[in-house]
Amino acid sequence: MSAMEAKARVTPARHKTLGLTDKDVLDMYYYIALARALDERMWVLQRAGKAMFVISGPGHEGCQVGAMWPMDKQRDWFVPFYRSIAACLVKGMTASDMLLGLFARANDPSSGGRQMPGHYGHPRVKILSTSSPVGTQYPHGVGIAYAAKIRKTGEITMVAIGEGGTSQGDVHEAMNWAGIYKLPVIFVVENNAYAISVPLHKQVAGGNVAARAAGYGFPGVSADGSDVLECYRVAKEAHDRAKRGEGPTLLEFRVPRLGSHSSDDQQERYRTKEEIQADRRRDPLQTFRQYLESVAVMNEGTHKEITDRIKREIDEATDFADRSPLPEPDSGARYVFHEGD
Amino acid sequence: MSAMEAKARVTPARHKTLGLTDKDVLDMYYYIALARALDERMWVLQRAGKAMFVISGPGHEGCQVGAMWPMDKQRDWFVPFYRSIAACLVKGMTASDMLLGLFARANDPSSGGRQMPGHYGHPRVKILSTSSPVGTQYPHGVGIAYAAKIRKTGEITMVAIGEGGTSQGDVHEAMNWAGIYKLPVIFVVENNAYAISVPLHKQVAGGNVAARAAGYGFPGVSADGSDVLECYRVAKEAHDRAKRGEGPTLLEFRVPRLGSHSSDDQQERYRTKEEIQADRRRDPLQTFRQYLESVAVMNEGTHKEITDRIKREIDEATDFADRSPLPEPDSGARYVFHEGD
Amino acid sequence: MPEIRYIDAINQAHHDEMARDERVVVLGEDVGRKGGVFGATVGLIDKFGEDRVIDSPLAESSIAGVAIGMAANGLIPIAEFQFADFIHPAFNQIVSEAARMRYRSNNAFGCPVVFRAPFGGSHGTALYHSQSIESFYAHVPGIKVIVPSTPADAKGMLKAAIRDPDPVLFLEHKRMYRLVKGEVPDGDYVVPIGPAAVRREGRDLSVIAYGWMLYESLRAAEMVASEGINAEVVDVRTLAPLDKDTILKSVAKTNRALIVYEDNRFVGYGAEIAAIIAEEAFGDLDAPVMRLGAPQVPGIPFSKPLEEWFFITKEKIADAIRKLAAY
Amino acid sequence: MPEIRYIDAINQAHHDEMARDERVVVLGEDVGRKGGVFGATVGLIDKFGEDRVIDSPLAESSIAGVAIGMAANGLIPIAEFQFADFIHPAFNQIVSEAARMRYRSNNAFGCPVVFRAPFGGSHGTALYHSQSIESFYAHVPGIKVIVPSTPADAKGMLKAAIRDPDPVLFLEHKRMYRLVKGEVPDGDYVVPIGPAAVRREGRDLSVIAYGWMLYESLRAAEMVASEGINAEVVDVRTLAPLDKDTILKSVAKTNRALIVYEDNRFVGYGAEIAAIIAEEAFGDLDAPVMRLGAPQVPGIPFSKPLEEWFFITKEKIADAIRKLAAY
Ligand SMILES: Cc1ncc(C[n+]2csc(CCOP(=O)(O)OP(=O)(O)O)c2C)c(N)n1
Ligand SMILES: Cc1ncc(C[n+]2csc(CCOP(=O)(O)OP(=O)(O)O)c2C)c(N)n1
Ligand SMILES: [Mg+2]
Ligand SMILES: [Mg+2]
Repeated sequence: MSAMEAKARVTPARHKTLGLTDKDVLDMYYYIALARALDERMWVLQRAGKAMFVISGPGHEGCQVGAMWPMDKQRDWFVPFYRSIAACLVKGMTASDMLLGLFARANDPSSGGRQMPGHYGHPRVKILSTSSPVGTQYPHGVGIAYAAKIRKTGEITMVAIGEGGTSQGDVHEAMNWAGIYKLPVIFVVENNAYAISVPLHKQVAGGNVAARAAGYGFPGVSADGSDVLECYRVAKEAHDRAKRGEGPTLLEFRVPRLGSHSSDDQQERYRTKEEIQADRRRDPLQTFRQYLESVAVMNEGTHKEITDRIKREIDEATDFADRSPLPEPDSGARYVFHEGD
Repeated sequence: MSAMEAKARVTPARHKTLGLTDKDVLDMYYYIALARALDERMWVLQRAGKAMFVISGPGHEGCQVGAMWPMDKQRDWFVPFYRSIAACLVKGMTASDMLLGLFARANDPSSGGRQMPGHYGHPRVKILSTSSPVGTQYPHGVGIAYAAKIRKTGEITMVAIGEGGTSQGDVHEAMNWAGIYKLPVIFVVENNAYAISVPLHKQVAGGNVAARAAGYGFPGVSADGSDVLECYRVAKEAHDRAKRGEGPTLLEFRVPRLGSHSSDDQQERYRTKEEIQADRRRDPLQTFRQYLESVAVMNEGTHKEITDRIKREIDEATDFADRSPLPEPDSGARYVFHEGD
Repeated sequence: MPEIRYIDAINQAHHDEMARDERVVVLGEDVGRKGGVFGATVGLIDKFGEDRVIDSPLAESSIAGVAIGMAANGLIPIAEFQFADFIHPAFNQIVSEAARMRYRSNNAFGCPVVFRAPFGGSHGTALYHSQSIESFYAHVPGIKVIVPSTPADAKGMLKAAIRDPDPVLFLEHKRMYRLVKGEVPDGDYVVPIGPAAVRREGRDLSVIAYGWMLYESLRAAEMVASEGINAEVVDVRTLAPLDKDTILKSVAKTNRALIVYEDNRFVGYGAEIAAIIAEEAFGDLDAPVMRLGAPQVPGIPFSKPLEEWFFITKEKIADAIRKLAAY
Repeated sequence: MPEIRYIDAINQAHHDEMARDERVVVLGEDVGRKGGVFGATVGLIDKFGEDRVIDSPLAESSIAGVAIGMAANGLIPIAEFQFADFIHPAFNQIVSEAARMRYRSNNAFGCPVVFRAPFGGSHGTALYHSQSIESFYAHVPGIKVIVPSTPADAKGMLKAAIRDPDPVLFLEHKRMYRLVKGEVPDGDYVVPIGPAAVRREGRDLSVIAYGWMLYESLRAAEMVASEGINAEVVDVRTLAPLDKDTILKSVAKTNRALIVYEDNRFVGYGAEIAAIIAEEAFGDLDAPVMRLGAPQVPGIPFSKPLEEWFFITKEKIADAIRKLAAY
């Protein structure tokens, strides 16, 4: 027994006090690592010319997994944005689903290859189809939550955006509706301090997104997005609040942006080396791994098992997606309107 | 010397401690009373079939005069909304200007009769032309203030809206810009607790407009809009702040709505008699008059003088506006674009 | 069959459909206690409660956006815009979201929302309470645009719109609300989205119109009838998808076409009808396809003389008919 | 004269005009340090500072609205929308405010703002980075809409737009940025807003196009030339106000017209050109006015086969030319 393991036995592990089992946190780690590995694979495929475009979420995975964890995979709704890979995986999309989107195949569940990669949606696991215009999803999340309230379904809705997106009028309008009608919705803002090249101080007056919530009469919490358990904790509270009919919560997760905005961007043009370096030290994958090792839930062996499993899954998914058919050209004309049952 | 006058001699009058002279407050009263009388005249003219439509601001005059008082009539900018009669009068529009608009005459300075009554604008006294869509003026106010900052003109901009208008995305976007760039702009919200028929609790999540400002990192103040001197005080502070380069302030004035939304509305359909009655007791014209009498700045005589002067001015203005020409039909084709100098 | 006003037909359709299907909800500014500024939603809140008749915040983008979300989660929202002029803040939500939800999700999600808006000019409606907005939306694939002109159509087409699985922009010309009366079938009925209607048979030329212009055109047709000009008048009713067959059939008969629309002429909706006739009825035409649209100014000015200068009246239409007939 | 890329011409016009007139400012997302996602504003922030090159919050409605306010107070803002698809949230500000400021104030206030937006489809631009938005705005009186197609025009017309006392929507087809190169006059020059240009003389038919469709049309004209069809190609350049004389003159010569546009066909901009030709050149026409526009789907799908299905290519244009020539 190492000194670290000994210590872990003495003070109860943080995740236990939050009601999470060892299996839970290992599963959480799996999703974070899966999202990261998928992410890396997508960039490799893009550089190899197998994909036109990548937009992904390295650095955002920890808060996404933490925030999504309390949500019911079947009952609850999620309205994502383009960085929501990890959140969508937890909600029920698979690595294949993601890569079918990347390769724009006919069987891509998000859009049948009609949308750019990163535009998630999945009716079976209640992930609303998303578009590119930043901000429009916030009123959608509110509408879904409003319907849940009217129809008394008990569904909770989570909707995600970046801090840049909070500048949009739609985001304000949505929060105002939700506050007035105490809707069961959780507003997530993943604050990576940049909107493409525009830094936080030119984007968010006051500098603190969570502080906006008070103006709408509901709680706003700003959490360290690299602390997965803290993200889980505040999301669980928000989820419970919503369930109790007490209305919305705004969760701001301060996360690092571990890459450029997208495959069309070069962050070196507007960020210093030091800053990029500093972000790397906040990598949730690493901090969570350290935590799990520190409480002896994970060791070299379990880590390798998870990593191998993920590699296998992604290889298979890549293969499957690659072998999947492209859409028929003429199918482009379909589904402008409902076509009858 | 009456007991009241005696008392007034003992504790210095509130307006004095605010640096306002007796003449100042009498002038302020004049504008409040002028706006009210104009308002009443407009309704009379509308009922007599001389005007198609009236939208006015009974109950809002006190806060408008108080808020506009610190502004420089020549240097500063004002971006009004349709209830801003009193504010526009203080800024430099005249009773005739208002009635030319009501009668839609060719020499209406706001629009040459092209817009509905209540859509103020006046280039000479730096009142920006306004439109009907609620909320659009907020970004305009910010743009004017931004230009003032860039051009270093020292101009302060005040922009006004109702509490219903704060639900618009544009209002949020504008406050965010102003907060980021610490612009010399004063955001006024005249909260009369109704947007046509929609009550405050269905409009403003949290119920407190001023509380929104904290989320943008600048001060928000909620003041009793029937207390003219208090409105002046907070506006003066906001003005000084802006002048010092410290950025925007949000001023919420809680005012009574002493009439229906407009001549097309009947508030009895959605408000109780008691509520309408209660609003009447908050009439700023009455409360300010009581104050002025209590500090012996005004008495029956001076009051009558002011009232008579106003009546004369409005009669003359009505006459003048009535005798003014309607636009030439073909002039409707003009000024879609600049026509050369 | 009882005679009712256009606005009553709209109101009845709401009452009927909300009673028929509990998924139907109404949201918009002042739709509750006030019953809407034109009275379209009068009585609903008493019958169906605040959960289904929602006085929204003053925020059109989210009126549309919230409706889209509601529709994704099992409701059928009718979103009222107080005036068509104020639908503009919702342009992004309607064009980028509502109209694209089904297409972009490859049929996984639909968007059964009815967007209602009073449009068009009446006396004193001025620059910002009078706009014609149909060309903006008729251009957008994925949303249907309808402009019923009779109480019977208004009621039957609003029901059709509510039952339609896709987004529908339902435009009501505000001048018709109280002026236009007509018989309405008893009981439940639907007027399908799509087919145009020939409102007046004629053989000399075809006048194609919708909304209030239909009425001005019908009057103009009467004016010129005494001069021996026999005009056919077609009510387009559904702007998207357009029933071009009815139009082409009319032109094949009359060999002349005049398209009348209240909106600004340039790149207005009438341009599409003219272009279709020009291309597909080329062999039938004895005269150029003519259009009568509003002057190229940003809106209807308020002052009476300017307003009259702007409006397309039966007299102006009659002049255009005479010109076309004489070609 | 040096050969430069389209994007460089845009960039040069910014540099020139900002140096020439200190009232000119630029605002938009990522226009500062990054120089815009396409590079249109590269180098400006170093030369003119953060006061005049403003990295705006991610909020298009207020990008337009703040620009309008700035213009009212003595500046000449160039507002960049990152993609034309994302101008939609600003629809209300542009249509209700910018385009109406002068008219509604009876000439008391103007609105000298240039709204720039990269539009149109290129490879992989998909549903939301590819839209054609010209018909929405060309319909609106009070704003000018221009679509220059050569580097010389891009530079000269952007300068003209900046010096114009009224709002101008300046559309740049993103496929041209790096692909289209051309000579640009030395020194200060302006290409006036308004006049169309005949880019290829011909006598058999007129192809009328703008943006990227101009290039596909020119190539199509070359393709059919060997078959003995001699097509004239007109570059519209300014969509509003439209130079209809140049178009009508061309049709008077060729007696046949094909209008090509990348936007959805229905109620697209080409409908207006078709309607004008049909009405004003009726006597000249030997064949129906034909239009080639995009399929009626909400946007360009991403997947390669779908994208190809959607795009209007020189081959599709050549087919349309052959059909028209054979009529
Ligand atoms: C309405 C709209 N405007 C602009 C864009 C282009 N755009 C895409 S992502 C982005 C930045 C978003 O920043 P943020 O919300 O902070 O999210 P992040 O990418 O940093 O996670 C921009 C400007 C867009 N997609 N939609
Ligand atoms: C964008 C827009 N939507 C709707 C309207 C119709 N409308 C005019 S005033 C008004 C209510 C405004 O309420 P508030 O902002 O509280 O101001 P108040 O009239 O109470 O002073 C509404 C809904 C409008 N003018 N613009
Ligand atoms: Mg960000
Ligand atoms: Mg109010």
